[in-house]
Amino acid sequence: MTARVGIVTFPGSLDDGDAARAVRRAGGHPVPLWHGERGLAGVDAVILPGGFSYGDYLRCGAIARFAPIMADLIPAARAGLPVLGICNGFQILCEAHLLPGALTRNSGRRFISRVVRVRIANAGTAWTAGYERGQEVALVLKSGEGAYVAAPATLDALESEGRIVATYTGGNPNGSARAIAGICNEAGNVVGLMPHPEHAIDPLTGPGADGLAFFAGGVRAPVAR
Amino acid sequence: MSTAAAAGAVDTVAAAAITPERPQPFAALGLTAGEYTRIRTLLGRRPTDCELAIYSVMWSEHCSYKSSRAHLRQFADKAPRTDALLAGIGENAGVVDVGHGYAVTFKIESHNHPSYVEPFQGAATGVGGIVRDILAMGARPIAVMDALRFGPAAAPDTARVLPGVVGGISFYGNCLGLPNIGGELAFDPCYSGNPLVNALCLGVMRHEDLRRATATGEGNKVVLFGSGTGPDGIGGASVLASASFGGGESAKRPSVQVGDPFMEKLLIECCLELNAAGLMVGLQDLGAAGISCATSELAAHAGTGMAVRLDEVPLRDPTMSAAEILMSESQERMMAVVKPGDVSEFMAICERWEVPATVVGEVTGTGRLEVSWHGEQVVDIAPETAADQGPVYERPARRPAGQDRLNGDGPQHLTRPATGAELRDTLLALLSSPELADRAWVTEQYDCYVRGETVLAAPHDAGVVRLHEDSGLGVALATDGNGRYCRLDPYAGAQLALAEAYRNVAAAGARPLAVTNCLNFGSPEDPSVMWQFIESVTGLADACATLGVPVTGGNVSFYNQTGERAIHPTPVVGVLGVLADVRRALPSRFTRPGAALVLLGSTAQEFGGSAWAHIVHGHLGGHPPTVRLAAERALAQVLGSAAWDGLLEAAHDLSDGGLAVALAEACLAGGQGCRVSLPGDPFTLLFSESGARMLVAVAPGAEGAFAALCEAGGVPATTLGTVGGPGIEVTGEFSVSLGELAEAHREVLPALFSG
Amino acid sequence: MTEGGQVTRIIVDVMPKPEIHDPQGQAVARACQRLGFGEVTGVRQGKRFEVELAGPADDSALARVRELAAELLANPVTEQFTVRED
Amino acid sequence: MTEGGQVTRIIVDVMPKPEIHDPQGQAVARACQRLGFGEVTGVRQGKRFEVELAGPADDSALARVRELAAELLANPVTEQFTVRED
Ligand SMILES: Nc1ncnc2c1ncn2[C@@H]1O[C@H](COP(=O)(O)OP(=O)(O)O)[C@@H](O)[C@H]1O
Ligand SMILES: [Mg+2]
Repeated sequence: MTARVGIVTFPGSLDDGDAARAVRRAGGHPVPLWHGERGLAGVDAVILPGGFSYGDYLRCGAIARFAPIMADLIPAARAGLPVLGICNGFQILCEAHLLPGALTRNSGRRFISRVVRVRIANAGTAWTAGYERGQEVALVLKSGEGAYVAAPATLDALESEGRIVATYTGGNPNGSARAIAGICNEAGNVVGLMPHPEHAIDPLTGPGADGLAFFAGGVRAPVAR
Repeated sequence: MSTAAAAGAVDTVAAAAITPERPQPFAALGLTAGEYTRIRTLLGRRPTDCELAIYSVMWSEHCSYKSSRAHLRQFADKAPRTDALLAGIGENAGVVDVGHGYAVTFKIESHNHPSYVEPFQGAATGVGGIVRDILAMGARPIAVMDALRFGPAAAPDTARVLPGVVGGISFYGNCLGLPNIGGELAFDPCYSGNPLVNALCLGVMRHEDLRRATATGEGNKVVLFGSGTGPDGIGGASVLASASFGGGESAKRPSVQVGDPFMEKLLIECCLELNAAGLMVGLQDLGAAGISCATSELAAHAGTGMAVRLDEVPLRDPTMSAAEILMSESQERMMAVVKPGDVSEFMAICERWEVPATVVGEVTGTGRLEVSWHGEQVVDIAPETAADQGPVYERPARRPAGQDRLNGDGPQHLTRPATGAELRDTLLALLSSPELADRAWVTEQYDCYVRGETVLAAPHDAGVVRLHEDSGLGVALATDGNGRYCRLDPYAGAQLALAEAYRNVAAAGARPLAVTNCLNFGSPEDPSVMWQFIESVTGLADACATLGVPVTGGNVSFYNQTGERAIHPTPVVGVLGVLADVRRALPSRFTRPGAALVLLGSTAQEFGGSAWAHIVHGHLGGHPPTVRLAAERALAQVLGSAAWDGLLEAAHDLSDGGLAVALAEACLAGGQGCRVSLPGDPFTLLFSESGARMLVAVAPGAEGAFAALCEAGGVPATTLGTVGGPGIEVTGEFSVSLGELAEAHREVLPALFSG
Repeated sequence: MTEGGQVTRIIVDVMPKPEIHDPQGQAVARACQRLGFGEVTGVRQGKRFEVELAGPADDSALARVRELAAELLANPVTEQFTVRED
Repeated sequence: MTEGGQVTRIIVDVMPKPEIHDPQGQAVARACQRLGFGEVTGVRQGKRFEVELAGPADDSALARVRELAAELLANPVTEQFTVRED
């Protein structure tokens, strides 16, 4: 049966259409979810897409975190529902305390849009099972507030528990702590990723198709770790 | 809010009728004595403060095109016949049929002066304004471009203005989710104190979604939606306040407008949903002249009347006067005409998108624009007198005194590189000049990936976006303009700008279809500038006729000057082309070793206004390259066929810096070197800027078929060599590694602007 | 803004926690040095909010704004805040 | 931050000018309302910098930071700032 993947649209979400296309290409069925409504329509997984929810005013993701749908998403994620937050979605997951740390202004203080190479450091999450550990992939980074920060003890814990999902290779584009591009929660069902895999699903419109396996991953049944 | 006080102080229609002698500050509002008299004649009495406010903004150069209109007519009069045009000049933006039931709309507009005052917000609101123009046609905005010009790269003021402008475009465009698919960046001392910030937006719609700015249907409601109205961009109106109330009443007014891209994003989604639900009879964006413009244009276009209650307008600042509300340029607002029975559904959709919306009036059958303020009538005019019957001036024009001397001082006396080593140094000097250096520092601040439809963006010759996933239908867009060429010859310069944009679109394999333009000039009151303007418009209109591409819209920006010194005449031309299948679009970079490199077109010694003369010698004189429109057309046809037949792997047009710079760009972008031999004078072949030329990489095995195609199309083709190798090797002259080229090319803008 | 009644203004200062790396503050500090302000040894960048409330400036107003700051204005993971009357 | 010597901390508050449109503050105010803080009638959001200087906290230090604020930390067209000792 095709997996149904919910994609949440907040006011100011931009990459929701791209995420839906990526899910379709990966063989899944995208289900649009509206920020202002309750309930998750029985989906098998949820993607929080990129964009500028609420204009990124205050802090990226800070206002979206209080959207009505989050009241259902947060407990579901804690109970094991696979959730992928991409860029603004990652920021929202941090604000909602589903993931530790925060994303802050790029060290260069400018928005960066470019192709980056990323190393998959954990291929055991619900979303990265389609990769080999250590595999390098080309994705698109496009963010102004992509520098991951967390307290040193948190960073140590992420590292020792294998919860760093992806790191930048060949240069740290935004000053992220320990070159972190993505992390997951303890159970591995919630993943936050700063670069965009949904823009790397077709060589015609992106750097290649390296990102597709993220969606194939989420489309599969959630893996217990 | 002190209603009684505000109402008591307001200048009403009744009061105006009985106090004809009251002095009015028309000059401070930018109206001439003649224009003021004309208003009095039209009304048969003196205008009220509010009416004066409306005429002053509607008859401004910016809104009425009073100095340019007589000449812009040529675009319509000489336009080639085409069935593709669904809406042309006179609408918010032109609309072009591209097949499969799709139409696209695109337009370029300036925000030069605001971007000098406050670069970040000025540029940001420039993007916001042009996006609303596209939205007002009923289209979904799908891409933006930006054409930028600044003073010398190393000037302190450029370090202030450029990063702010780029940051503002990045902030606003990225936040709207519109991919930036290209643009321009140029530096010249003539733009010191007068940067040019021209923003283009592209939109797409199904034919049936086309909307026009018209208020039909007596009894229909007029709805204002989007941001609240604040005291933005009403410098002039404060004059009225102080004249009426003896000053001291009006609060401090902001010097700049601040954009809210988040509200604009909501406004876009909200408008598209309203349109899809069929809830709008008419739609208009609020740009310059705000409510004055929207109400008078909506009513004038429909030949109806409109009654507006100004006190219904939601205000950000309750101290605003009626005239200020009429003139406010607050951003992120739209006005719709809605059937009474549809209002509640309209409001529900606005609410879902959290977009404030208010009914502010009704369409009437009176033929008058009637505005009330707390029950008093403050405006009663025929809307077309404000919207369409502004003054039209035939301003004096004279060829500038120094023009002959400038044209006589050609580049032939400039020292040319003679040896291979000197040619090599010249290439590096050009590549490492801010004028031709890598633009990644700018373009990496723009999201070109969002929406997932961008096939080509910077650094390719044209931006290409897909419209329809199944068929692969898409469009290509490029903008160009060369102020130096136009300074030497504004007629030819405008044609060369068109030719280059047309060529860039052709380089992607697209069929050029339509044109937009932004005419950036000095003061129209200067006869020399007026001459430049008329020459440029005439040149562009003539070339459009020859190339068979109509002008569908554009914008004029006058008064780009510091004191007496005007900028170079700078018409920026945008060309839109169509691709039946974007999977066949050609990139501008060499990626496959072994492909044959072929130069299309013929090269003459043409160095007037060239990058070489400018960068190496600081020289501007002589004549620009010859305009060769028939050759451009033949070239575009060959490219279109070759791309469709899959004969080419890459194409890069030749422009600033000639073949040498084109080779280096295509090699650097693709990470491949090349080996070439030059059949003729190396300097001329490498650095001349003759038009109608392109560099292509032929798909291995297709050499014969491509040569035959060129022959049949009458396009000269010269095989130069092949792609591949560690750098550029010019047989018998020089070689230079990709590493050295990259270093020269890529560090320039970061070193200047990464502070 | 409001029709009559008392208006209280409360200031909320939000700063990155000291143990949190502040790349933005560091970038500003570097820019200071480049601009010739060599005596600048460090910069931290945070946010300042001016919150206007209907009602009197009493303890309960401060308590409410403290709640607001903890919930919305500051991210407790990376930021700390102070609340005071203007 | 510095090894030995005196360190002075100066606070620079940067706020949008009152007459300038502040969509960010408005968005935050709306979020407050939605979160049940109905008494919030307005929010303005600005920046707060803590600048550490080598040397004593005298008038010249304040003057230097004022210069720095005008040049780098604030945008004089849209923002206003205040400088004070911590
Ligand atoms: N240089 C030009 N070339 C062609 N059309 C122009 C030019 N300048 C203005 N126009 C047309 O005149 C009309 C009014 O222009 P403008 O005032 O910029 O539009 P808007 O009112 O939407 O801001 C538009 O249809 C525009 O396309
Ligand atoms: Mg318009």
